Amino acid sequence: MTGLVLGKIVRAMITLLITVTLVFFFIRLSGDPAAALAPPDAPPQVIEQYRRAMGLDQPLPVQYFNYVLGLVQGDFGYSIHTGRPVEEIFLARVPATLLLGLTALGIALVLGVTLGTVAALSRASVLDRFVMAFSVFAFAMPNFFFGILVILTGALVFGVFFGGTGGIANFGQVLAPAATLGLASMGSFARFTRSSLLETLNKPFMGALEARGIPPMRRLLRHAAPNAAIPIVTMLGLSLGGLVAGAVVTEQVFSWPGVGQLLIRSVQTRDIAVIQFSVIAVSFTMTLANLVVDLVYFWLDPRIRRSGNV
Amino acid sequence: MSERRAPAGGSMPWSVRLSMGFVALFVLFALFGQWLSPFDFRETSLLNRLEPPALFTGEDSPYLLGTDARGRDLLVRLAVGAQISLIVAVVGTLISAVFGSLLGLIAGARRGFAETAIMTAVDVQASLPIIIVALFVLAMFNNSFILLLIMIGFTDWEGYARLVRAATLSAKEQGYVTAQRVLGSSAARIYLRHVLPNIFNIILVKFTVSLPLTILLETALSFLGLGVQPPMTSLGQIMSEGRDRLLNAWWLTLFPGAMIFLLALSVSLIGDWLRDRLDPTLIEGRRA
Amino acid sequence: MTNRIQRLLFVLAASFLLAFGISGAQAQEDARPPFVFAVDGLWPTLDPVIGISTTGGRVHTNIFDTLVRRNYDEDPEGNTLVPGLAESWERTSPTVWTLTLREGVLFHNGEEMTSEDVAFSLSAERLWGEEPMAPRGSNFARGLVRVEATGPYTVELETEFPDATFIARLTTAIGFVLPKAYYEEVGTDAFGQAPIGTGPYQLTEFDPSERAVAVAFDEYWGEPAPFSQVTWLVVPEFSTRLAGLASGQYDLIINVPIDQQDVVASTPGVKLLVNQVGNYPMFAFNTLTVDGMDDNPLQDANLRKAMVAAIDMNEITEALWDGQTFTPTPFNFPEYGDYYDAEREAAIGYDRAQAEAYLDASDYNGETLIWHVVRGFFDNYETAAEFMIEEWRDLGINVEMRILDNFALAYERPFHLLNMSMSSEFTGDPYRPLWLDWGPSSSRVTASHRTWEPSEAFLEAGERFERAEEFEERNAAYLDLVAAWEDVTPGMYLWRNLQTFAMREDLDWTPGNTQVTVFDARFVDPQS
Amino acid sequence: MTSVLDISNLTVALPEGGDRPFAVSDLSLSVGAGQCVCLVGESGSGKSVSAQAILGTLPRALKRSGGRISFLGKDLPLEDKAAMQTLRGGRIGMIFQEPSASLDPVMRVGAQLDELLSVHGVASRQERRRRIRELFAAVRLPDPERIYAAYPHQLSGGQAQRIVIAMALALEPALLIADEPTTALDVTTQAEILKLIKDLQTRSGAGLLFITHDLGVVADIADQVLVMQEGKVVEEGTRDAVFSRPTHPYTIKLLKAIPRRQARPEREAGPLVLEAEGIHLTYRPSAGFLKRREIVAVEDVSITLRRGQVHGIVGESGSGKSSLVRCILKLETMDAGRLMIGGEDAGQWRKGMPKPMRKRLQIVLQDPYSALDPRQKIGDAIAEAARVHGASGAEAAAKARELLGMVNLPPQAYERFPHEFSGGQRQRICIARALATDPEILIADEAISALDVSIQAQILKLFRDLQERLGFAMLFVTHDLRVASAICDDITVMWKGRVVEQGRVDDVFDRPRHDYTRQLLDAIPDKGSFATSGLSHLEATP
Repeated sequence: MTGLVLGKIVRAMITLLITVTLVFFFIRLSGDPAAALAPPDAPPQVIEQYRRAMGLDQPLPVQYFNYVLGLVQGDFGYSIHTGRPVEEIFLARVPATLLLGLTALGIALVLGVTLGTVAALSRASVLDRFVMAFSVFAFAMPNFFFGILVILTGALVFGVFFGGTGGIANFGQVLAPAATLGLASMGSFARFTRSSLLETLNKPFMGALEARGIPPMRRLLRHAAPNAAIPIVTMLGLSLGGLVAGAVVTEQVFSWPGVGQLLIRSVQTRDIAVIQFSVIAVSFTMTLANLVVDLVYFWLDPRIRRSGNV
Repeated sequence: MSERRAPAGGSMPWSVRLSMGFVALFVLFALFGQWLSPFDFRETSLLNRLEPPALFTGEDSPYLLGTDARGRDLLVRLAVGAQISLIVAVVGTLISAVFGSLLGLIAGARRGFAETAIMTAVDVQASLPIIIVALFVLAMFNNSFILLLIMIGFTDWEGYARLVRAATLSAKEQGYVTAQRVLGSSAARIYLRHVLPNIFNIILVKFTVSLPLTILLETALSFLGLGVQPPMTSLGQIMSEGRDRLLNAWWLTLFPGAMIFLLALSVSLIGDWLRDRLDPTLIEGRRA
Repeated sequence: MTNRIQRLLFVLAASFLLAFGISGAQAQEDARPPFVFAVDGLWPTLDPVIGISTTGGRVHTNIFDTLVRRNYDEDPEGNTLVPGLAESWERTSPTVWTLTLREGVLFHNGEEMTSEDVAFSLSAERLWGEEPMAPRGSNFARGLVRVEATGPYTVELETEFPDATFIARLTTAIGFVLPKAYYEEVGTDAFGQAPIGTGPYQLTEFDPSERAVAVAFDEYWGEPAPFSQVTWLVVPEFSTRLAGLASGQYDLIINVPIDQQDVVASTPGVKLLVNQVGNYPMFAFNTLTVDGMDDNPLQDANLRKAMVAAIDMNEITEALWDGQTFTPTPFNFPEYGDYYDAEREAAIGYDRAQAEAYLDASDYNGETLIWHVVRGFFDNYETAAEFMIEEWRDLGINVEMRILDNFALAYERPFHLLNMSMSSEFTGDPYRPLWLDWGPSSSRVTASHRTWEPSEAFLEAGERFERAEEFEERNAAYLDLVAAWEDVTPGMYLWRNLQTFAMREDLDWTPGNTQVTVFDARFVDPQS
Repeated sequence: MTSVLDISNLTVALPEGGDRPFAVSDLSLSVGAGQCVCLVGESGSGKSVSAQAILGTLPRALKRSGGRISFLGKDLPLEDKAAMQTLRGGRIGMIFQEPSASLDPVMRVGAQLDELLSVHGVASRQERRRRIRELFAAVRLPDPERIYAAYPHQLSGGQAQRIVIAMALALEPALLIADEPTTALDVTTQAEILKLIKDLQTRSGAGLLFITHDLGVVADIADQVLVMQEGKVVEEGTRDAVFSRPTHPYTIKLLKAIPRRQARPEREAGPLVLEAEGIHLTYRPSAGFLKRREIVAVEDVSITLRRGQVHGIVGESGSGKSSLVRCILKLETMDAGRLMIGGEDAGQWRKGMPKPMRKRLQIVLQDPYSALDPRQKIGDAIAEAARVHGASGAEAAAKARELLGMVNLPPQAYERFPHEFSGGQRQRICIARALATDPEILIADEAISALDVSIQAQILKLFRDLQERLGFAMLFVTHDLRVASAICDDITVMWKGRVVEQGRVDDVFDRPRHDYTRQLLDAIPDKGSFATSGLSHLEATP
């Protein structure tokens, strides 16, 4: 077990190293990073200054080594426009995105799993069809469009504003953007829960439990639920990427002061140090999240702990 | 009983028939819809900006579905947009499917170093959400259609690789693979002639799941301005251009939005149906 | 270095806590209302010279004061000058201006503004020396050779040659006075993030991708600020801005798309403000062969002229802007007072036949010309461009528009046409738009994305203009400059920019004909 | 003898469109206290549905359309969900076929037992603990503490079945229903479990309804026997009556299908085609980061095979018999040992086996469902085998047609897909495919164990016929001694990767030298009648 976890951690670290390397070479590949990092209308001598400051006059392997060493030591670079350390700029945005993302995930999970369960239990009924139709609808709805609809309807019909007012002043404000962001995942979770639960309910041991006189509610909650949860956890890991992507769009629509807006802003102003750090940070977070999902998976499924078949 | 069902035949629910009908209609519209309109999709008209759709107002106007803010005919733009969206979605998804499936097949068949390398690449890809990659790439390079296709094409290959690897591993346990090995068939013959056709269903179902996602991804990229670039257009782009005009030119978002939504919905429904027809345990709940 | 990791971990931990235990905003004791202005973006730094831009201008004047001000109150075009931080000014020799500063003006950190601060703000090291801290200032400070604090409240400015209008330049960004001691202590970058000025509001919070917050500065030398706090909030989506305004979250929003004006005007509780500003969207022809563009067909002036003559810009402007703005004859801008001549016509106006003649005279062979356009930077720009491209295609000229995400990408060659806008706000005469924006020291000529080489005639007329003391002489030089420019045709002006705001109905604020937004007592009716 | 369960005229309807209208039709039976009633039938005969009907747990698609079920003299309250729930697991205990599949995989075994007791009203925690300890002792589970805390996948099949039995007996039921409780188990475990069930039932005096397809098992435990075919009872009577005087042809067919020792004609020894000496195989699966486990699968195994000879390899799961086959086929690379195939030293091929050698060695696998590529017509599958080894398209097709005839399949079968065939037919196809290369050695790896009893007999006969006709050597791998005795000349008994006994079939069966062999022989169900070679009195029946 510890070996397995350790192996996972090592693999996650390798993943991260590769990402970091890719980012490095990508920036080098895209042309002169000094020119990219310097302000748009910088004269040649300023670019030369950047080149020296960045150590670009050195051979590539040395540059790469210094770059990785810098990252390890916590030197992530400075924004060209504001001169602030990039991690500071980035981390200032993390709480908002975290709040948005986790709330969205919570909404998606709770509603999705509930709807999926309802659908599975009332299989082939009108309710089932309705829930499934709703989940496909949720999935097929472009979320920026839905977001704008929500905002306009809220403001013009109900006089309530669902967008950002700067900062995250209260928890209620996160609900509309989080619901928008979580909508697609909710649809996926509902569909996935339904099929996973149906599959579990058809397993022989569920019949055996019934034959042993275990009451239906208990069978559902104590036995079907944990077994059905195992594939849902996988799904959870897979949906994180979509959630991050959706967050970029949702933050833009709702003017939510998170990482996504920072990224778009940085792309518009070509603040490469910020973009570079953001890519690495997102990759780090995703890798970490996938690691956590794997560990939860281990924890949920005792069979894997032994066979190590992951 | 592990009786496997035939891949074809059997009754089809009306929802799936409708979905297939819509997809066919969509493809026809994408291919030939331009001829429904007398205009070129780039043709602007200063005097006819934001004309409401004649189809609804009943006015005598050549703009059946109205015009956009530059006085371009929405009908022809939708046709071209549908075409481009379809190309982006199908080609993008195909790149993912072919590339990912091949790597998954290799990882499942070869194991050892090849497998480790491929699965590490899968991990790396999984840690980089497409929009982040797209933003990163676009900060560096100018956007181009090819770059967009490649980026979209390389988002979901890891999903296929995981899936196909798992399916290959389980196919390897099947007797027919052992029988082929004992017969002395070459690895290429075993995996391409026997294993691949048998896991093709799984790839197909995955394809129907990722196609709508790709369409939606293109929409999201267009919203951020990272999608198909003018003068080319796509459904996502038309919709995105119309988003500020929801209140006074609803047709600009409603029509492309409905097309995207219905296409995603139809393909999902067809995918669900396919999944139900095929062995569901092979598709879901598997993990690399 | 490890320090930074520790701090990173600390901030991360803190942000987790923050995410789940957010407290409300601080209580307002002030009787004055707070004010929220939803903008589409903020400039990354608030140093008023480095940050010269449309987006920067929305903040600067609230935090800083210029030495001299334009009186937009009485003259919509702002052509009269009134005292700012300088109480008075006097031309003490043909080349020397002496300023007398207002006394008792405090910076936000409580220190008094002195001539040292003014001298520093206009100094060579900051603006016009070899390696200036704010390089964008050099163009604005052109001609300045000496800045000296001659007493605690007097400063002398000496120019290279006699310049009757120099004082007007102190109304621009270089006229903002910065606190010397603080600036030198923290450095350029940090100052841009946490600037201190003498303005009616004192900056308390700044994150360029999110918002800027400034609170009323109680020891402001002028009339007290009408709001307790001003927040510039970045809200990129128009729909979201409108929704925020309609539901009372925002007091003012920027950039209402032209075809949304009716919608906004009919939204209850909201009113629309539309005004022209001294800014002109245009494009530059790349007339050069640098960076591998050896075959650039636009070297040929005939092709450029053909392209200009092919476009009925008036009609496009009229249609796109619904008559709210107009297309100017080159450099004939109403904000130039006496220089403005309503009767003057463009040397190359819309003339289809003439366009064909020009095209025939050129060597153009159907090559595709690339037009770099930054996404959504100017309202209606892409739309107009599409119309123009259609017109050109009719004529047989192939232009392809490439929409890019930022100026850095737009500046990357190859391009044949480059979008930009040029401001006229400066000195109240054609000095900036003609000479500074197109002259030998302009970025059009010197930057990596330069697009032309001024002609002999242009240079000659420009120097004549620069040194002329009398209006007649200047005016003649100005007309020669225009002629020289039109002879080359290195660009095309589209229209005078329009600025649109939507505002809470019960608020009384006027933007003036400037892109600068100011929320002090001059522009806001305290009753509202 | 008081009656525990009385079923009269039970009928369960199948949904419309099925191949027959009823899953169970007109079933009547009665189980007395302490009595064991066996319900015998092949797959699809309706025996499991009957059990579900009694428990009131019929799948939604099936409806009880007639008949009465009474339990302890009273009608079962089948409509009263709560009452049935109390009865299930309480007064009626149930044992299932796949023991590990009938336990929740993600809950500890102890917790599942605890839950059962708690649901059925044992409120006190200590009391439950005590009862579980008693049950563990009763089902003779070793190391109760470990097992209490174990997950189902950590138990062996036998242990898991003991847990399931413990659960069934936990509340001292009056009726015990066992649905194929030993089918998934090894022979020796099967014997133990059967004995355990029988003992516990006798001791508690509960009635036992035992459902099985294995007549051997029936012979060992039944008091009363009902034979079912397609939902109907075709034969009913006491054990002795059914076994000695079967009346229905189906019963006779089933009885005849039980594999029995065949006297094999003494044949002259052909040339040696396979010679394996001192084979070792160790698996080294990765066990997480930088760790590797070692599992010794085959240890020092030697074996020889001559032309025309059938050599049986017998062993329970985990005995290494399949690993040995994989070594011989060079699907695994052995760690040590010498392997000669048709006179060629297999050691000379570094990886795999050269193609010309492959054709000399073919295999028929256990699962006929997975052994055929579902997307390939079966004629093509057989022809492909010939083509891989150089036959032209026409030759291969002709060969395939010939082989189809040889395995008694109609020529039209050529154009069909595997899913159109039953398990037995598929196994014939697999045999045809294996023979397409004219192999010298045919390996049958549990080739009949997945089939129904009557089909088993047919396939076994086919093997025998083909082998006599074509004269290939055969390596027959099975866990079932009865099957081995029916076809093999020589036999190798494997246990934990080693050979424990090797010799002529008769020698091994009649004079076993190793304890384990004896244990295996003891475990054969219905060993009494097995000893006599063949049921002579049945042979006479038409």
